[in-house]
Amino acid sequence: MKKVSFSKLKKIYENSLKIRILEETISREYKKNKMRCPTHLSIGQEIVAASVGILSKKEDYFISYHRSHAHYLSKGGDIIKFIHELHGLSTGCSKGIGGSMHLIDLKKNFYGSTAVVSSSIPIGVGLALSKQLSKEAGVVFIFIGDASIEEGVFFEALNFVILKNLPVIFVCENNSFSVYTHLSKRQPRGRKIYKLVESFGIKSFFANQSETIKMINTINKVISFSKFSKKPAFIEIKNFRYLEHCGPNYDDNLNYRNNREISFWTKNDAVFILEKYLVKLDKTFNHKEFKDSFIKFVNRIFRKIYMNNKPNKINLKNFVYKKA
Amino acid sequence: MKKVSFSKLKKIYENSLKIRILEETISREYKKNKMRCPTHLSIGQEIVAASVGILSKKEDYFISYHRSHAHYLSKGGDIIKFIHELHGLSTGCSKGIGGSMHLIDLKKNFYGSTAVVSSSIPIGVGLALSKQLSKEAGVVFIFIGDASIEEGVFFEALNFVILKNLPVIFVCENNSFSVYTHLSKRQPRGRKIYKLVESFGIKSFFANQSETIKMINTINKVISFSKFSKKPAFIEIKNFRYLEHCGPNYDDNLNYRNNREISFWTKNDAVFILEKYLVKLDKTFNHKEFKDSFIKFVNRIFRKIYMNNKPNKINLKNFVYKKA
Amino acid sequence: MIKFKDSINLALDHSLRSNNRLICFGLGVNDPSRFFETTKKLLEKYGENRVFETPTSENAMTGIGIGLAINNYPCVMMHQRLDFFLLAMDQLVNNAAKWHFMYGGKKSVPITIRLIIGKGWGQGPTHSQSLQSWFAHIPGLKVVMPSLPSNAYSLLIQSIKDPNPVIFIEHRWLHEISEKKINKKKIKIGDCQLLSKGKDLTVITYSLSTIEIMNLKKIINKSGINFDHIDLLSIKPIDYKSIKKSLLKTKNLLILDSISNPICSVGSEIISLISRDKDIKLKNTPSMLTLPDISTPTSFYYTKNYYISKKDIIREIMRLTNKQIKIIIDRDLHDVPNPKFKGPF
Amino acid sequence: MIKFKDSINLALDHSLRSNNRLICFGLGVNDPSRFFETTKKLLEKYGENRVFETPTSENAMTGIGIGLAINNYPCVMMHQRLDFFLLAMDQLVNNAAKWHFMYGGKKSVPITIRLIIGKGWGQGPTHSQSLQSWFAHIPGLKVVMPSLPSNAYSLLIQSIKDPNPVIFIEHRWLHEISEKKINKKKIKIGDCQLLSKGKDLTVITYSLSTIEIMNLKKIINKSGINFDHIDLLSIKPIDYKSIKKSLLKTKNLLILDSISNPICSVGSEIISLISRDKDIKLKNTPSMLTLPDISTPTSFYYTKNYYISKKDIIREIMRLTNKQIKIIIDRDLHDVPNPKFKGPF
Ligand SMILES: Cc1ncc(C[n+]2csc(CCOP(=O)(O)OP(=O)(O)O)c2C)c(N)n1
Ligand SMILES: Cc1ncc(C[n+]2csc(CCOP(=O)(O)OP(=O)(O)O)c2C)c(N)n1
Ligand SMILES: [Mg+2]
Ligand SMILES: [Mg+2]
Repeated sequence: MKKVSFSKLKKIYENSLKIRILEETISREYKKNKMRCPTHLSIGQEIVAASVGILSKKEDYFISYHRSHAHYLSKGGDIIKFIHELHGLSTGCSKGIGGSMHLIDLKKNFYGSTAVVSSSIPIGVGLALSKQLSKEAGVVFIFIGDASIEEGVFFEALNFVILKNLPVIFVCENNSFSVYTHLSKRQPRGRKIYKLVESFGIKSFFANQSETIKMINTINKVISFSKFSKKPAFIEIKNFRYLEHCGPNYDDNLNYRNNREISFWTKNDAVFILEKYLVKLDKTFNHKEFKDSFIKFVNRIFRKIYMNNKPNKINLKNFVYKKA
Repeated sequence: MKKVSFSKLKKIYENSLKIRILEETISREYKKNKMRCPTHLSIGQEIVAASVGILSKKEDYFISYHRSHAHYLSKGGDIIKFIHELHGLSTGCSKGIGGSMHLIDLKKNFYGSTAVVSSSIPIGVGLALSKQLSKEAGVVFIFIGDASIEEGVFFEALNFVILKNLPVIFVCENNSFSVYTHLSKRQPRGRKIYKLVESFGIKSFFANQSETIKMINTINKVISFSKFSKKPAFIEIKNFRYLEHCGPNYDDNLNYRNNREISFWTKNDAVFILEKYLVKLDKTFNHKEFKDSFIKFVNRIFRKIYMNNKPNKINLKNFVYKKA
Repeated sequence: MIKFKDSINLALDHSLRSNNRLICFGLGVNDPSRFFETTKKLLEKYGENRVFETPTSENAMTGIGIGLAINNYPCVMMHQRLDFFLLAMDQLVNNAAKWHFMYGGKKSVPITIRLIIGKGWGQGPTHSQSLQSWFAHIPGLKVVMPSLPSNAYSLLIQSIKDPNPVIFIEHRWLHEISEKKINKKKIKIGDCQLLSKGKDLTVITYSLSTIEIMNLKKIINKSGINFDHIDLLSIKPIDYKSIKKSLLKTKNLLILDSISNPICSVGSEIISLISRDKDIKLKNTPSMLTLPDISTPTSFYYTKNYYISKKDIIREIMRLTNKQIKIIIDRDLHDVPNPKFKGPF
Repeated sequence: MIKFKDSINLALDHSLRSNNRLICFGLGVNDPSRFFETTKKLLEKYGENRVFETPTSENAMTGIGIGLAINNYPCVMMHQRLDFFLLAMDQLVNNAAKWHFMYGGKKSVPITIRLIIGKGWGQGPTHSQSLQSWFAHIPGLKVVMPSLPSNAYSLLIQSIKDPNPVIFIEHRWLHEISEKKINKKKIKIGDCQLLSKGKDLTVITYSLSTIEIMNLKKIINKSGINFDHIDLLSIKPIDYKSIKKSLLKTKNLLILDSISNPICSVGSEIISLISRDKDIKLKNTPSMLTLPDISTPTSFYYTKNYYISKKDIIREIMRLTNKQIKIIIDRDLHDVPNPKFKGPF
């Protein structure tokens, strides 16, 4: 198994940095009450999306759940349309109709994200079946959270994926929480999600985001496995979100999470780990310019919106049905 | 592990004989068009219910699916009310409102059977939770077919059963078919249902009905395991139905089932195997009298109905809501 | 003579032939029953990639259909009973109905969902529900309910061609209904058909109730009563223009919503529409016949007064027209569509 | 002053105290949000056996609730959004609603299902649906939709005591509504309340629309218009007697069904009931205000004309009464219930 190359690692780093900058900007700007929709930020979890985004192919599809900003962005989803979407503008990727929880960028093969837990899973499976039927290249990445495992439809979907041997890679980001509720209240103690899935007959992998480089290599391994075996695969990645479940703030004052866990994850921030690793490999590695120019780019988008936020009129009726 | 005693085996035999006689009578009489409801007969599968019925305790509950005659009868469900139910009479166990697919006998702790695949599973789990809360003795037997494994709610229920360590024993009768469709079109090849369930963290067992005595002992083992460990359990039993999926006839002229399989199972009829075994153990064992008197009893019930099938009037409205 | 079930089969065959991306799936499509004989020969002609059996996973299979549909594989999904489809309401309502809308028109969902409604032979509470009013309530869905082989043929083809999710509901008792030959004239989803004309009354029917009134037409006409018979065909969108036109003439309305429970029903919706229309003044208060607000019992005996009978219909028409109709004595068994039917489904 | 959310909390507390077999569960009941603060202190008082968090398994948990309920553990199940409950329609419709009926009255299902309807702050298509008309369509269910702290308190207690499944729907925007003190007078499920009297018009509301019209009452009354204000409280059974009594007097009807899509809605059902009643003759065609037949968009800008506004209501009342009302200029943001509200849910 070849390790992920330096240049790829660099891209992954840049990808996750972009996501973090965007999400942190949203977190800051949210308080202006201009993004008036429920918004689940990915801060702390960016590296997973960033890695899959770089290591997968353009022809692969992504489909995701409520916490989908990172997945959308890592796939190359249009950033301006994304920010406009959060502001409810008709120039948003879903014309302002979908908001943060319903993103799409078909040009980039980001097929959609939606907010009912597990609801997008079978749709991803259907996309994979369509790929199989058309003998189209690529696989479908279905992003899910740890609560997705509790919905029956996940298992129905698993069964079908294996039955038909569909080109699917499940990426399960296990951040231990569903809203404020720890896994231990929802799933049997000692369960290993990836092992459970393995027992369905699907090749399954595990990685811990705090062992960042290893995790990136494991993701790469999953993708190679899928490519060469032409079989479905599953990966569980243990990670952690920094902010509240939904919204722009920290909420650890509520004490629903273990302090040790919080400090472990903040000390083992994956973006920094990767940065340090890159610097170690190449002393000249410097991302400052990249970072500054991206921050400028993002700020300009927000500023433009605030200068002129008169949205275009649209006729909602025209979106209910497609005309024949 | 103690083997099941001769006297228990005898009771199991009688129990299964009763079920077979009743089901064969229904199959015969059905053609008179007086039992006007979809009817899923258990012929060929009786021994499972018969064994669980004898080896379980009065305080245990049963809940079942569309093919539930055997489960109802093996639990001691009222035979007259059962036959009346199939005839749509107000003297039936569900007042004629439920028919073959919706049986109940609360006096015997048969809590109900219903016809949407897997729909009764979580209800059984809720019953088990009620037992746990009230510290009531006994467990809930949840009978399911092999297609039940395909519904998401089964896995949701499994998860909850383990999470709360509920007193449940799942009995899965795997007859390889869902209506006319073989397992291989519905579940991945090579899957072992009981092993899949085991991987959820639930103690699971397997038995083949054609090895009848062994199967009975395995069922006994499951029940002992549940009793002593106070943990949930699962058993998959491989068996075979003789008649069509729904209705009174043989349908193997349709060629949806393998001839080898058909002849294997008819040659290894569990009721006969058990009979032979009992005769071997006790040359004086003779069930003729028992059989004849039961046949008479059953025929009398049918005859009585046909002599006077004017049903009582009932006001359906009174059954929609319970009065406060 | 062509039967309804054969016209469905022809429409599927035609659609699979003319669009080689069309996919059909559901429990029973390839089994010996061939989904009440409506999927006969499709497997043989189009192969298992395009016509396949599924696991008993209604919810996931609906989502999988949506995934196919948004990636340019229109599909037809089938359920032998509408009741089983209750497992898939999340996929239907939160995804299929909204996908086109919630992504600002990016992708529509060309999925047709065939649902069969059961009746009689003790189908009972869990095998006989008809929830067209639920589906009509949801923005983004279309609801089609054919009545005869010809319109079933044309409307199924149109439903499959439609770029939006269409709930296509077949009453099980229609499957054996036949017409001399199939009229392949295209019917637009949203258009009703006028099956007879008359000035005394407007009778609105759909699905099975169309047949119920057709079976009585002769005897009613003989008694000097002539009526506009509107067969809705499409529940959503509904052909309000035609309903209005007829009512402006007859000023007298009977809705035969005989396969539905009454509350928040399609019948109530039509009455609400016409009652809010200032142009329409009726001679009588509008009338509708529905099932009672009670689930379906299983018993032969207790379904007898549960279903709407010929007598109930005749009585209501006499009341609305103030004319006598020679009462018919109905000797048909109320729980079978024809004497040959022996269930079980 | 007592808020709606606190009255719910009091009713749960009261019910848990007076029936030690009552069980409460749902996502968020024991988390720091305490289910929008409606389950505060319950865990501490009654323990985790009786008040518990669940896995995200809406369908199984509903069945589990039914299992508890039929074995003499009445229960309250809660969903933070009605939309999520769509996963459990099989358990609700095929089991909860029918259990008592289909076993001939052997066991009833005393389960109360609290569903929260979202609005504003970009709840959008999948977090704002209100399907009371679906539930009302199903025989065997009761549907309760309170409007104010007092009736929420009393009706939740009654719902929990009821031996049948009750769908108890709370609009999220009611949670912060307050009354001086709680009136603990028992309200029967099925009884509406008459919140004001007048001869010009009957206004029928429920849930949030009750507040919407109350906020306008002064300005309307000032313009010399007085109306019977019927707050339904219970959607099923519905208090038809009181509706009829009022209409016999006012002969003029506005239904404010402002949280529902129009087709096969509760509003349409009421219009169907009164239109089929020969005793009732209205001066105007009956009127109802509903959302359009469109899913909810997320955008602040595009929800503005989507929801029914104060202006829409005033305009309709002017039309129906043929009187002028001094038009109000509404400076409130349309997507929050009060200026403090910042979402997200
Ligand atoms: C069917 C359903 N039930 C409940 C919810 C409410 N809800 C929104 S997000 C969420 C938590 C999901 O947790 P997880 O899948 O672990 O994702 P995370 O938020 O941790 O990224 C829940 C329960 C929902 N959206 N859909
Ligand atoms: C949700 C649902 N889908 C489909 C059906 C139709 N159906 C009735 S019985 C049955 C087969 C079930 O097979 P299995 O669980 O193996 O039980 P068996 O009939 O073999 O005893 C099916 C699919 C149903 N009743 N419910
Ligand atoms: Mg999580
Ligand atoms: Mg089977």
